Order: sequence, then C-alpha cells, then structure tokens
Amino acid sequence: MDIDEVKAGVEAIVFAAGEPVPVARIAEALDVEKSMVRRAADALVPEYEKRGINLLWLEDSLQFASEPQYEPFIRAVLEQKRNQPLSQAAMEVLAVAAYHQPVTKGYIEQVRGVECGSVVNTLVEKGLLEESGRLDLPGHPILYVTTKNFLRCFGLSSLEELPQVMPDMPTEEEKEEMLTLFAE
Amino acid sequence: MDIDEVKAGVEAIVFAAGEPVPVARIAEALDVEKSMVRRAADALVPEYEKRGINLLWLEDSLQFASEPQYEPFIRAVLEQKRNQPLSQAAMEVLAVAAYHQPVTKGYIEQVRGVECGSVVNTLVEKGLLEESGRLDLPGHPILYVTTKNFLRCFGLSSLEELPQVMPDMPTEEEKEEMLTLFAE
Amino acid sequence: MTEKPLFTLENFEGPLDLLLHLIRENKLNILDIQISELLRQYTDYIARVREQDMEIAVEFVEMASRLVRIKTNLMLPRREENTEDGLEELTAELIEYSLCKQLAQLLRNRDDGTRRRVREPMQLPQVKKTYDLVHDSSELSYAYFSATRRGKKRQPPPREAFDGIVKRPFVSVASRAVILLKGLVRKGKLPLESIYEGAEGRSQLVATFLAVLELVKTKRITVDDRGVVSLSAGARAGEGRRGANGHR
Repeated sequence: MDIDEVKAGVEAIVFAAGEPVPVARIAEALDVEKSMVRRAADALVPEYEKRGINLLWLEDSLQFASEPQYEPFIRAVLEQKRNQPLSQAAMEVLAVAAYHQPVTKGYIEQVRGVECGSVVNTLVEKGLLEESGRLDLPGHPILYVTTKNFLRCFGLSSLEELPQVMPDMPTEEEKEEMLTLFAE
Repeated sequence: MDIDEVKAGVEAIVFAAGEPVPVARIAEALDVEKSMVRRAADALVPEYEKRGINLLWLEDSLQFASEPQYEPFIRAVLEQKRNQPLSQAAMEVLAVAAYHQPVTKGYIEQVRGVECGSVVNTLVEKGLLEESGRLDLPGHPILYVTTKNFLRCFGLSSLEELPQVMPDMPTEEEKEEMLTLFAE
Repeated sequence: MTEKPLFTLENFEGPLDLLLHLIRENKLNILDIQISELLRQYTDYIARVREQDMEIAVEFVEMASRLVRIKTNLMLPRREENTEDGLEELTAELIEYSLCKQLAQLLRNRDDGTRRRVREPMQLPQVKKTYDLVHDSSELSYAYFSATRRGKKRQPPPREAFDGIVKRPFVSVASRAVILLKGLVRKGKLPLESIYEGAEGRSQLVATFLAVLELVKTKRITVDDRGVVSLSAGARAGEGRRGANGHR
C-alpha cells in the first residue's frame, strides 16, 4: 500500500467510524505500520484545514469534525436550537477533573466546597467525563477522567495542550506585605 | 460569501447532516443562490474523487459517503471494537444485572450510584444483556436480563453457577422495594 | 452597605465562591484574611439574603460557623506554636478554589464546548458486534463487590491511601510560602530539612520546594552552606510593623 492509498484508507475509516479511531486500529485494519498511518494523517490534517470538515488528532486517535465557524449554518439546516453553553458549575467541575485527573467526586467537591454529584453525572452523559476504574478505598469511589470528546470540544489535541495558569505565586507587593504582616 | 466559503459551508453541512441534504436547504441556510451551491458542489465532487470519502449527488441532494473499495477495512475497524475487553464500568453494570436480574437501568444506577444508560446500551449491542419486557410501573421501564452469550463468555452453563456473593445480597423484599423506588 | 446591589446565593457556586467575592469586593488580601471583617461581611450578606425569604443552603451556614470557629481560635491566648487555628487551611482552600475558577475561565475561553459536529458511526450490515472474549466467572463477583462498594469494608486502608481524595487537592506554592515565612519569623532560623518535615504527600513537598526556590530567588530568604534557612536582612526590616494589624 502506498502512502496515497493509506491516506484514502484513513479518510474512509475515520469518516465511517464517526468516533475517534486509534491509530493502532487503523494500522491493523489496513495492515500497515502505525508510523505510516501517522505519516498519512499528518499529511491529511493540513489538507483539511481550510475545508468545512477538519481532521483532528485527539491523543493518538483521529476524528473528522465540522469546522466550528459553520456551526450556525448547520444548525439552520438541521433546524436545531442553539446548544446551551455549559453552566459555571459544569465548567468548574470539568476544570478540576481536567487538571487533576483521575479524580473522585469527593476530590472535586473538596476543591469547590459544594456537592456536585449531579453535575458529574451530567458531564458523563454529555460524554465529557468518563469512569476510569475505582480507588482502592472504603466506598470504592469512582475515578473520573476527561474523554476524547472533551479534547475535541475544547479544541485540544492532547491534555498537554491544556491552557496553563501562571503558578500562583504572590506578586512582589503581596510578598512584601506578607513579610511585614508575618514578622513578629 | 465567496465561492470558497460556500464550498466549505457545503462540506460542513453535508458532513454534519449525515443524510442527503437538498441543495435548496443548503442555499437557504447559507443565504446564497441555489445556483451558487450547485456550482460549489460541482467543484467539490472532483476534489473528493481520489479520496477515501466521496461527495455524491443524489437527485438534487448532496451526501458524503466512504469510497466503496475501502469497505472491507471499515468493516475490520468496526468489528475490532467488539474485541475490546469490557471496561470496569461495563463489568460492574453487567455484574449488578447478572445478580439481580431482571433489572431496570434505574435499579443499576441506584446500586452503583452513577448514571449508566450508555453502558447498558453497549452491553445490549454486545449481546451480553437483552430486554425482557417492562416493569408495570409509571414510565414502564425496560427490564434487562443476561443472554446466553453472557453465559458462554463467563464459562457458565446456567445462572445458578454464578459465583456466590450471598452475604451482601438484598432480600426479596428489599429488592421489591428498590424496584418500586428506583424505577426510571 | 445597603446601596450595594443585592445578589442572591444563586449567583454563587458555594460558600468559597461567596467568600472570594467578598474578598474582592472589599479589597481584602486573600493571603492575609482579616477574619473579623470577613465574618462580618459574610454574615451581613447571609442576613440580607434571608430578608428576601430565600432558602440558605446548608453549606453556607456551615461556612459561617467555620468562620466563627476560626475567629474564636484566633482570639484565644496563644497556645503552642503549631496549634492549628484553621485560617491557613481556609486560605489554602480559597487560593485553590480561585485557581479552579481561573482554570474554568481558561477552558471556557477556548470554546463553549459545543461548536463542532461529528458523525454517528456508519451502520454497515452484518458487522458483528457480539462480544467474543472469554472471562473467568470470578470477575463477575469482584465487579459486583466493587459496584456495591462492599469490598474490603472491614479492613481499614493505609493512611496514605487517602492521599488525593482527603488531602487538599491543590497545595499552592503561595500557601507554603506563607507557612514557611511564618515559621522563620517565629523561630529566626530553621534547618532546611525541617521545612520539608511537615509536608504531607508529594504535592505538598513539591509546593514547599517551589516556595523555597522562589523565596531564595527573590532574596526573601537565604540558605547558608550548612543548610540553615533564615530571613534575608532586607526582609527582616519589616519586623515589628505588624502590631497595627492586630487581628491575630
């Protein structure tokens, strides 16, 4: 199989699967090396950049998705209402989970200081969080991680691309003040 | 909107719709003339000819479809999924269903403390659970039982061979009560 | 106070969120919470919400009693050096929660999470989906115990097993820096290794290490070649100015 055939194979498979497909599975189906699949995908990604469909890397998986700027037209054709943006509670739960995964509900509740079981369940239903085993503790709390769908929704291709906040060091002034305050 | 934007708009809309989309609806959503949509589509069709995805005219509608010659590979990838080992969440849902059958989704969720609709659906798809009537309660929730394939998969010749977990099993009355309380 | 716009508790994600709001509104310093003032603001706020006949969620009430407890601890005559008054813990929680909010905002800025479409998997006829693998039946009983959370109920787990769920999730560098500086101010000098002794868990160790690095880099503290940490000469100039604050 030459690279053009692998490229077309990747397109066909990723299109048909709908969901993110791991490179390993594509390689197995096409009976070529994983490195060749990666090379084909890396060549395809820019070809789709200016199109209405994009080819996305999500960790080591591939998925086709519509280009976000055409969402209003798609909505018009499918006669759908605008999706409700995520609530503040959902964003905060997602943030804690994303930056500290795997996390338990208890952990998230501790950071936020409020109960959040139903928010976690909603995020699981929306496919933004998923279960990832349990912690070996009494009560066996469920561990949650973010999904590939989460990466796609937030325009990330891996968790390493999560935006970073500056380390929470106090400013020079605050430090000066702290030293004054805590001097005895 | 220039022709390139219309082309990208057509791609996004036709991709997202999944089914054939009439030119008239695309033109309306993009707020351009139908002739312009046709022109954009006619330009797109040859661009997709050598790819793994094709853009097809069906009467006066458009649809994306994977290139037929790649169907065996697509089939291979779609079938690989069934040989992914069950996730822990799936195993737990299956275990609860196996020991308490017939059960509703609501009952399983109550036992595990988390939403599990999509897991149940996957288990049905994998032929490990099947529907077995409905509970005579408001909402008429579906009852699930394990299948013959389930027995085969765990090397059991009947449900009586399920490993014992007796001390923790609820009594018949408790179960009755739970079914009533946690019907979907 | 009454001229200020009235908020309802619905505007807040929880008591920590309300506290952060009050701290910002009143230009208080999160690293130096004046507990009496914060408690007053907080109870005023709750009282105003109550006047509107609104339900006060239990966690808001719990926070009020926690603030009272901290204030009481601080008013008691100084006891042993390391007595926890609860203020440091609250400060760390507030820093951590404000970090969580910043991260949530960063995520939201990237997208509202709903603007890309994907396709349903193609339905090919005769694709076999039936599960083929074979498992030992004992896996079912393990999964059952796990699902019902009844496994290992009777054996207490090792203490470190709780790390990560019971411990403070974010141990901020800033809060470690505060603790370290307070220790130095009280004791003058500290051996480097003693600074790490109290650290519980890896994230605290890392945060403490980063705090030391930062304080050394900004010349707030010095570490001599015997590994003794002390406040830098410049920093010591601040000593004794504290009395005016007098809240603790």
